[in-house]
Amino acid sequence: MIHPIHQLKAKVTGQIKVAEESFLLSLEAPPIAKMIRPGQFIQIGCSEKYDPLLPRPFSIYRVRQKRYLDILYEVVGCGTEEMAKAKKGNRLNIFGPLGNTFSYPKKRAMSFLVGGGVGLAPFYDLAEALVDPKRGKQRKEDVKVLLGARNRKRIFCENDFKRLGTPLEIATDDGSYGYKGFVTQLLETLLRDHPPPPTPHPPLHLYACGPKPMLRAVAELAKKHRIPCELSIDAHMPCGYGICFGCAVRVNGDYKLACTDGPVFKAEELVWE
Amino acid sequence: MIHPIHQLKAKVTGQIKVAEESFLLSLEAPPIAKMIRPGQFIQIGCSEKYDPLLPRPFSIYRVRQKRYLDILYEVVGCGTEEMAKAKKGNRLNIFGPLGNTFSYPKKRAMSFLVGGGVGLAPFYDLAEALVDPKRGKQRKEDVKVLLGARNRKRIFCENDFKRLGTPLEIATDDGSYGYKGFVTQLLETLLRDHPPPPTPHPPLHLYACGPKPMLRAVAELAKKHRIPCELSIDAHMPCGYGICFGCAVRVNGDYKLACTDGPVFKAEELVWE
Amino acid sequence: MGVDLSVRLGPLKLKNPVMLASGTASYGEEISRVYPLSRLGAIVTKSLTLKPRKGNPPYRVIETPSGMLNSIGLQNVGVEAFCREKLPYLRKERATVIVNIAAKRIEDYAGLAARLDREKGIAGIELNVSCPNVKEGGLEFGTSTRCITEVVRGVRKETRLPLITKLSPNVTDIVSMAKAAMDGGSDAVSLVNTFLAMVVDIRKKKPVLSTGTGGLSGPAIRPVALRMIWQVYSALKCPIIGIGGIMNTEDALSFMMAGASAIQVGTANYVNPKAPLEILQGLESYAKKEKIRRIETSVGSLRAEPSYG
Amino acid sequence: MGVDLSVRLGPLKLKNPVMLASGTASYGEEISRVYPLSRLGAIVTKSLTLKPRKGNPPYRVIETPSGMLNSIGLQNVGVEAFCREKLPYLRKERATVIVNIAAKRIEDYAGLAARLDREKGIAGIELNVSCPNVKEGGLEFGTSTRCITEVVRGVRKETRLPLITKLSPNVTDIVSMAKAAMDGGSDAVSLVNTFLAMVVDIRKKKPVLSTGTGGLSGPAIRPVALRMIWQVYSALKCPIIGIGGIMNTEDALSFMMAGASAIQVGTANYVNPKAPLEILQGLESYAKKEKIRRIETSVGSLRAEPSYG
Ligand SMILES: Cc1cc2nc3c(=O)[nH]c(=O)nc-3n(C[C@H](O)[C@H](O)[C@H](O)COP(=O)(O)OP(=O)(O)OC[C@H]3O[C@@H](n4cnc5c(N)ncnc54)[C@H](O)[C@@H]3O)c2cc1C
Ligand SMILES: Cc1cc2nc3c(=O)[nH]c(=O)nc-3n(C[C@H](O)[C@H](O)[C@H](O)COP(=O)(O)OP(=O)(O)OC[C@H]3O[C@@H](n4cnc5c(N)ncnc54)[C@H](O)[C@@H]3O)c2cc1C
Ligand SMILES: Cc1cc2nc3c(=O)[nH]c(=O)nc-3n(C[C@H](O)[C@H](O)[C@H](O)COP(=O)(O)O)c2cc1C
Ligand SMILES: Cc1cc2nc3c(=O)[nH]c(=O)nc-3n(C[C@H](O)[C@H](O)[C@H](O)COP(=O)(O)O)c2cc1C
Ligand code: FES
Ligand code: FES
Repeated sequence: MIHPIHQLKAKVTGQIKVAEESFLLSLEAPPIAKMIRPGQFIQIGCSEKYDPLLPRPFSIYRVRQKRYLDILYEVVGCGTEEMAKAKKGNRLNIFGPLGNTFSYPKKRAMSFLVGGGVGLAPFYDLAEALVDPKRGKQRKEDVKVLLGARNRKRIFCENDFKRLGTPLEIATDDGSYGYKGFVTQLLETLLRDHPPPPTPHPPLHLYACGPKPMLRAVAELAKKHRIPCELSIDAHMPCGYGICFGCAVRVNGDYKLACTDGPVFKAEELVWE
Repeated sequence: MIHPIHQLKAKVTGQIKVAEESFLLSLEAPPIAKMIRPGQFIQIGCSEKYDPLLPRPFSIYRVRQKRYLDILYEVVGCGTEEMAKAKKGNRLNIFGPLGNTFSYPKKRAMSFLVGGGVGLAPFYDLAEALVDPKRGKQRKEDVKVLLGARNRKRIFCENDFKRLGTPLEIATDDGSYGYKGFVTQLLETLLRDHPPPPTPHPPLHLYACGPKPMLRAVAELAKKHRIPCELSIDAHMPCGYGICFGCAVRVNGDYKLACTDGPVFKAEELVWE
Repeated sequence: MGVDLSVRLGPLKLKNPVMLASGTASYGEEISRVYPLSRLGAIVTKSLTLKPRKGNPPYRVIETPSGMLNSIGLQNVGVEAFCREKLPYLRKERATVIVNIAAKRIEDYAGLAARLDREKGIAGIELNVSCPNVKEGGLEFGTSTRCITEVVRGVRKETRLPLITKLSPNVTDIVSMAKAAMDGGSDAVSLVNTFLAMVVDIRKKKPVLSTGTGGLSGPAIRPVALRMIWQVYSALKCPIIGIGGIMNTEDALSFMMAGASAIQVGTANYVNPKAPLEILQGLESYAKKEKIRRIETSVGSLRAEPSYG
Repeated sequence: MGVDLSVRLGPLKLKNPVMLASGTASYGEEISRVYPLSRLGAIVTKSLTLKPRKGNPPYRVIETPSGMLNSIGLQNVGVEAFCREKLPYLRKERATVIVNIAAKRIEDYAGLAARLDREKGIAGIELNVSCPNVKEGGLEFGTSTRCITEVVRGVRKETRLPLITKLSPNVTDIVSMAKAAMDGGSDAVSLVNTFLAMVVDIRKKKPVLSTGTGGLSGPAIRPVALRMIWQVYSALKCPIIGIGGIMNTEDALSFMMAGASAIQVGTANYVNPKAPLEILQGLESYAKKEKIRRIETSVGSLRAEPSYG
């Protein structure tokens, strides 16, 4: 709560289409890039005028040179449509860093990072941190990133993860690429294979981000297998920094604010409706 | 009142910057292009969302191949800012043709077309019609187009008029190009030179479009020299086709609607405040 | 399977629920340059007064965030010229015509109704008791239950035509206003008219509109209008025409679900002249997709308890 | 030449006219991550009730054209926790603190005021008589002149702190509400709170907000809010705090010209966390450019006759 929030007119340094309806937007925002940590997010103002009025929350896909933020996003409505029009040199009103962070396993552990569609967004940054000798201190072979997509046209960022040394394991609903089925089914088969013989296996750690039904399925798997699990959830967030109380989510017997108590929650905290 | 109004999602076929803050936007709109006549205008929806809400009125700079409409415009506010973002292949909601038309001199006449800034917009189309043997039936040397601009950076479309055979006579406020002074002063000197010796001179006809003070000055010159004069005026136009009564302008003892009774008015009709 | 789009508002049966709002379609000639008026449920013509009115000086309009402010000043040709010059055209076009009337005295409302009652080709009368623009205009009537009842009674005596009372949103309790109208003998209520509002030109230190204040319309007001319709429907279940910022099919549906049997399209006509037609087509597609045979069954289908107040 | 930005609202003197609106700045901690709270004229804290409140179930918010609808349900930590945990921080930050209170009974309003009166570091109390969100909440008080006067009287007895009554816009006659507050002993009025409104999810056939209706805020309501401020100023010339859709310096100036001595920034804090600071800087630049030595001289400088009604 003591960290400053930086607001700036960030320069767009590039925007590329990475898959059907999906884009990677690069912004120059040194003060935020220096501070932001895996799991946190920023607010992006999509319009100069008042419709759409409110900013939209986005995870950080990747931080480059402590200076640039890459945002992986899907066009789903008016705000993201506006964003997709942004060209190199334009400026977007942004502020952050906001929200809490993913935690790193204390010791050696096997981490599954499960992204449903653009739910993959926070996991490049997290994977990079996990395998960083100074931060997560994990081995590359212990970090598994899973991507679930509707079909092969919706797959993105494969090369990035390959280059990082944590190649994507991909599931498509229609089997047009990789495993055929939901990413949660893929996860289930991977969990079944665990513990991997012959070594005494490291404990498991789950992270997930994506559509609600997917998160719920992951939470159930985590419960069943008694694996610690952190979920990054989506919510309507007018402000993103705890001043409006608009982003309440149900937790056991109470409400929490998705933007300041989250967006990362322990799976067992959340109440599914 | 019996002509249909066409509404369509016109494809942007190009957009180029022609001067500081000034653009030429090309739209594919065959049904409107076929019908529209000099002086008429179209409404362009600048936003997909509701802010800005209302469409903006624009003259037709040029009709090409009875299929394309070229719009010459200046960025002055949020609507035109949005327009400037339009790229080839985008679609803009437009409707028209709207409003009344300039009239052509019945016989041989000398026509002065006076544009202040983007007030030049309707005059390429008009000049082309005036010198068309089937429409205005005027001689090229009888059509003089005057452009007033703040400075040389604000000059556009010179080559178009040269090619048409009715080269622009240009006045800049700071003298950085052409005549130094207001375009109305340039007009005054030209009117002083008239009648041009030695032939029995044709009668004069004035057309003007531009900022209010300029229109007023032209109207006063017309009155002083007793020249018929048509002014294309600017007004807030929510609808552009006579259904809201919002664009009332004062005429002697009454109001008229700028969008249906105009935008072209006889100079002597208008009341200046 | 054909969809039955017709709706009933008390004695008034419309072929479909899409109407043009008063003051946003003039007397119909211009709209018929875009599409045939006969396609729509009805056109409500610009408010008529006994005598013609020139309207207010410029500026009469200014854009606001997702809305617009207007102060037209009830410019209209007057009831006589309307009957002589405008109505024949509307009849020829086979438009369903609702005539909106405005006045500053009950006798004048009654006089207007009596005059219109003699004409053929009028499907109903809408009483503008809420125009906030004109000093001597309707605001007073529309903000007092007693006045509303009296005006409606006065008009009711003069005509058997279906009577719609168009309510002002500038009130504390819209339900009691609707009730007052129904008590006076109105067959239906339409709501809402515009919200009294103001925009200032800070350079001139003056309001932008020549009359100071004006009426706010457009998507900006839609959530408030929708709430009012739902309140009236929940409390009274009377025939309602929903108005206020309706731009597309989704908006129209939300008003119908909240209790409106029909809807009026106003400001949207400026933005998109074909909006009413697109809404009509959208309602038909929706009904087909949802396997709804009669659109009327959607009216008031919102699943919620009124929790206001 | 320095510009004097200070303004006076009855007994309350503020270093500048820019305040944070209740419910849009929580208790200040988050905003101080963006800029020092001491820069602003004042922060009005989230409405406090006697007991803590958890607030309403999701959805609590939904965007609308140029606005947003909320139904937070007066979530707050309660007056005791506020005094214990929140106020010390605000004092440390040297913020000028106005505490907004809400209740469903006059005794509770009075109790809240009495409790706050014992604390140091509170510059004034704002009475929320208009929150439209909570069933048992304030709407009734805010729509009746009698109730407003009684609540203000009840609170007035318990405290000498400057008292501001925050009015609801959901009324026919805002002037009489303001008068009722002043009659009861209020030192100033702030207006407006949110407009009661609704958004429907047509797929679910349900209102989007869990409580059905909510309060509309943002630029969409600005022209209506501005009109109300102008009406109250024209009629009463009492100290006014203007609220409603203020996003930038121009908006703030238009409210001040219409009669507001100070303004509150609400929804804009979500869109642009630095909005209040930018407005403050904008007012200063404006004053310099226009050679205004005391910003207070701009209050009510609009050149126009009220022509409403
Ligand atoms: C912390 C956080 C991080 C995020 N990171 C990313 C990211 O990296 N990449 C990315 O593509 N997206 C991300 N999102 C989601 C992203 O914010 C939304 O997709 C975006 O706000 C949609 O804006 P829009 O204007 O395009 O769509 P809208 O028009 O606002 O919405 C489109 C549709 O989705 C619904 N909807 C929108 N937001 C929500 C919501 N929060 N809850 C439920 N329904 C909703 C709307 O009702 C509508 O039906 C993140 C969200 C959060 C909370
Ligand atoms: C018939 C007609 C034809 C036109 N043709 C052209 C054309 O070919 N090219 C071109 O560049 N422009 C043309 N205009 C003007 C053009 O419509 C406006 O410049 C445009 O609407 C501005 O939109 P905006 O959203 O960018 O600016 P806004 O933000 O709407 O306005 C910018 C500023 O100008 C003021 N303003 C805007 N419109 C008016 C008005 N009508 N009267 C007084 N003040 C106003 C606003 O108050 C504001 O201060 C024409 C206007 C009319 C009526
Ligand atoms: C420019 C304009 C003129 C209007 N004139 C009238 C009128 O003469 N009589 C009337 O009853 N309503 C009038 N209205 C109100 C509309 O009929 C409608 O109630 C209001 O605009 C809200 O609907 P909308 O948001 O769809 O426009 C007018 C509205 C506008 C925008
Ligand atoms: C999310 C939200 C919560 C609010 N909570 C309160 C509140 O607790 N007490 C109160 O008096 N006003 C509350 N308001 C109203 C604001 O203080 C303000 O009056 C209103 O939003 C209009 O101003 P705006 O358009 O600048 O937001 C709230 C507004 C919003 C948007
Ligand atoms: S988004 Fe405002 S408190 Fe969370
Ligand atoms: S712009 Fe609507 S009548 Fe002229």
